[in-house]
Amino acid sequence: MGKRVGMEVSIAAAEMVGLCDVDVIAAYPITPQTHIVEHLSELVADGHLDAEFIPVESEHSAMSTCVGAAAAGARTFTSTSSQGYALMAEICYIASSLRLPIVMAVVNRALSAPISIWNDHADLMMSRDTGWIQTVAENGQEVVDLLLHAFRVAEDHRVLLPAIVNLDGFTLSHMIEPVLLPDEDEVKRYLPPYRPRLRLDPEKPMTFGPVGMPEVYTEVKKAQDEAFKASYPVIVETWDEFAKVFGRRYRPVETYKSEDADVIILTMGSTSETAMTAVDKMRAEGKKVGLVRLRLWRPFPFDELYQALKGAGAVAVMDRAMGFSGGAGPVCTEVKACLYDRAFYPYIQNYVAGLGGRDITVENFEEIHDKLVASMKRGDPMGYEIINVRE
Amino acid sequence: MELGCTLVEAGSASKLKTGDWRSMRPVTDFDLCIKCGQCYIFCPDMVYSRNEEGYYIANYYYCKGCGICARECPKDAIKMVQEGD
Amino acid sequence: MKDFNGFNPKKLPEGEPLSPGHRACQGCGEILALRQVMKALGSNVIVASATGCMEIVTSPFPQTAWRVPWIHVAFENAAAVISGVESAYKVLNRKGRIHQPDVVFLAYAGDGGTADIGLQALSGALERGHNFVYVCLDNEAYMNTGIQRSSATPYGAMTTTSPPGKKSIGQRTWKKNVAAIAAAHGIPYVATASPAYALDLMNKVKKAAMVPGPAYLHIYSPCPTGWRYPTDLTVEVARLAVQSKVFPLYEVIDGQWILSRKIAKPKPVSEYLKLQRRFRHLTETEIERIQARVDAEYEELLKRCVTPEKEGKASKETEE
Amino acid sequence: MIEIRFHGRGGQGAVTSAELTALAAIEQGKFAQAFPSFGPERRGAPVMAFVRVSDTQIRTREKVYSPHIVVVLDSTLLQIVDVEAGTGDDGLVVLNTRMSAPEVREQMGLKRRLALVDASTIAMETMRVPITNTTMLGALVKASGLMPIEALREPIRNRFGPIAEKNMAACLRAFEETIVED
Repeated sequence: MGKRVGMEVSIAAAEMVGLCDVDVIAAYPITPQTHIVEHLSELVADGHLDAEFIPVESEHSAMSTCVGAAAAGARTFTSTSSQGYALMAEICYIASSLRLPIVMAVVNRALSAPISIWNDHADLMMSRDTGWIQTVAENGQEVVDLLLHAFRVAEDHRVLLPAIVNLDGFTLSHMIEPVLLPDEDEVKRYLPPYRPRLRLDPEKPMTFGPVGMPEVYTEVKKAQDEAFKASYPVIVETWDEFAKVFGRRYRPVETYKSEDADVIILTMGSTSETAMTAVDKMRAEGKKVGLVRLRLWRPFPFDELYQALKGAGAVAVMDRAMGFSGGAGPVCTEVKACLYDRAFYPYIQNYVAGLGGRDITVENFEEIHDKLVASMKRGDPMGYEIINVRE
Repeated sequence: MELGCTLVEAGSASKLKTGDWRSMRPVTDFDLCIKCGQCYIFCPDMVYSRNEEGYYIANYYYCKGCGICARECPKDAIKMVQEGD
Repeated sequence: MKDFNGFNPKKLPEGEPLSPGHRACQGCGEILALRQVMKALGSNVIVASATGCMEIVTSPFPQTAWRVPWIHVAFENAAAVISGVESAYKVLNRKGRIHQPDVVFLAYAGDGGTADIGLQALSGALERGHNFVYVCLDNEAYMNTGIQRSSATPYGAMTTTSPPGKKSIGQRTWKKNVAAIAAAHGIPYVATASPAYALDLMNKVKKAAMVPGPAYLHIYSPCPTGWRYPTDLTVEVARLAVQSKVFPLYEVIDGQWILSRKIAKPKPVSEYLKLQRRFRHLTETEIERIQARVDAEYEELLKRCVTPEKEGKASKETEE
Repeated sequence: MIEIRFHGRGGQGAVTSAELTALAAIEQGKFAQAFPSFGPERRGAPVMAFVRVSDTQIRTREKVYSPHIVVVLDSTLLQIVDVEAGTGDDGLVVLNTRMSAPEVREQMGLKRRLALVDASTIAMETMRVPITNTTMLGALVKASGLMPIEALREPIRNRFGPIAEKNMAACLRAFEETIVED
């Protein structure tokens, strides 16, 4: 059995990556990701982890180096945030197209300008369609568990896709809290050694990343899309197996007191915990409100989300990034598309909150609830609204 | 299609005929040839190979007709001639 | 370098790790250089390619001209990709998961992928000391996208983004010296090479693969399409570049600069320029300016270099 | 759930104080969070750090707005920071000072219940450095009864290695010498 320890979440994340016996880590420092890679470099320096730690000169090279290492058959890891993520985005697409099971922790942070080192989901949304599996953590334990799961599912031969674990910058990454770290044997039981299906090997020469003429490009993308969709049941299956080994169960969509709720608040990330406290408070006041949280962001859990929302009369969707579509934010757009396809049309309002480190409080969730109810009564949908903003 | 559209057959381009890019064809006069191999080492298309007697023979399946071999031959043993002549 | 044995001109390796059937232009000097590089390296090698002509002409799905493992990721990151491959081999060998300790790692890019967009990744990989060979196949412009100027385009050259005109003489800047930049990293091996001096080139590739740590090769790669000369002149143009001191051949071994061949009776630069229509708009005055610059740079190089004992003999050169 | 706010200056170890408090509580089987104020503050600037301690799982990621206890590592901060901000009538301020409670009230205008200790002197005498973070933990534990004082020993040992004993000695001495108002 693992040990329950108080630990900074970033340190716990690095410890977990170390327990996964990663071979190559290539990383470039950026706040608030730094503690993860600093601790990994320490693990390597102290001989606790036999890996190549490559302190590259940019995030672009971090991902490029991971691609090279993964193609050569190594288990690889990197981590980044915000501007760094933007810089490496070009290569993120290529990593998934080449079907390389790289694992990355994205410590979510706002995008410039103005420069902000603080948390929101602008970076997460910028890279939502890169073809990576993406999960979102709400607390330190989930960061650790989801990282282990990320290696497992990414390297599954039915999947072979890169995977991201998103964790909120500072509010989660820099938090000291209790975490149950598994021991080595438990990790080994859950995560078999990485066996690449194809690799760069002079004994079996292959050409990775050829030119795709118009005659083949569509077919290549179709094959990638099919692989991406096929990862969904494997993600669920490996979570079920995780529950058997570790006793903690994860689902693509998590619910909290939502079964009989008239109003559902939908969140993603560490603010979900605050939302739960808010739901408890509002329930005590007799409001029939519940919470639905997105654990799996890519592939998007269309059916599970519909199942979780289908009893609701109204849904308040929280976005932590601007959509700049002129309309709703990215999470809300996705939720609406999901429900439209299933011919289910609850009253939906979008609330943008927590940009660039702006705190999201219990009170904010109460406000969201009340605004939604009032708007529904008036029958004048706003579409979307920014919460907790000075005029 | 292989994973990530990886190509698993090494050197499969060698099936591609690039000889039909050619309008001029190099022809070697083996009486003049001194087997120096300049045509071989300066050919961008790997056209020449050495036979048992040490002469360099052109493989027209690949030859694009650039004429480097004729230009570089120190004995002027290689002439470019019009295809079809 | 003490144990270095050069290639025997009478018995060059027969293998072609880069196969025929590739789609390079007629008379392509770049693929010629790459072919010579690969011949020298053999088959126990992994190659990372930048985006560019050599990538496009060797790998259109479903055919590949590569008989060795090869990966293309993007334009600017060949050095970073090979860093990952090399590191993976290092750690997997160490952990006993593979037993392939002697694989050579090669990254190549054109001048755009080296001198411009890829310079940062290259510098990072050189500085970190990965054990790899980096080859810049310099054809002095972005040929793959249609002959646009790069920082390696020589002064005065016409490209599609440095056109000569009433207010322009063509390229306004002097060629960036990436070999010197590479040498400034203090890596164990840097060299310039030319496919016109094939044996010299192959020997340098072999040395580059032999040294532990990073090695950088800057290879002159004439482009008949972009430089606008007849396809049969590729080797001639490459040779003239050396003989006119435009592209001197040298090595930097552990910080010591060594001239590969001293040009005692240099040909005038005009002879080199006049073969190529990319320079045909240049006036006498401009050509004189170029000549002066070439002379000065060569003098500068001579000052840095250990002089070879005899003209043309420094690297056991045989052809010419 | 108890919420605590630490005030210090960058470099004085307020963040470490918060961390050690949380780690000790977690060792005791409790739930805890510790986090800094995430600012771009550098050495010398006023900084804050926060702790939550609870017997049940903590489910909030809000900042701490209404601390039950405030710990002030450096009394010079009183002139520039409203250390009692957000505290309720039953709030407690643990202060590093040579002054007496009446003096503090008169000169600094503090209103909450006080726990006072001359941590600077203790730190200098025990560790030969004016760093009061571990010293103030002794005062915090004495004033709050949050945990047994011995609970800090292990986290301090892990954090400070060879100088852990001196830190623990300072912590224990502060625990003895802290004067808590009724």
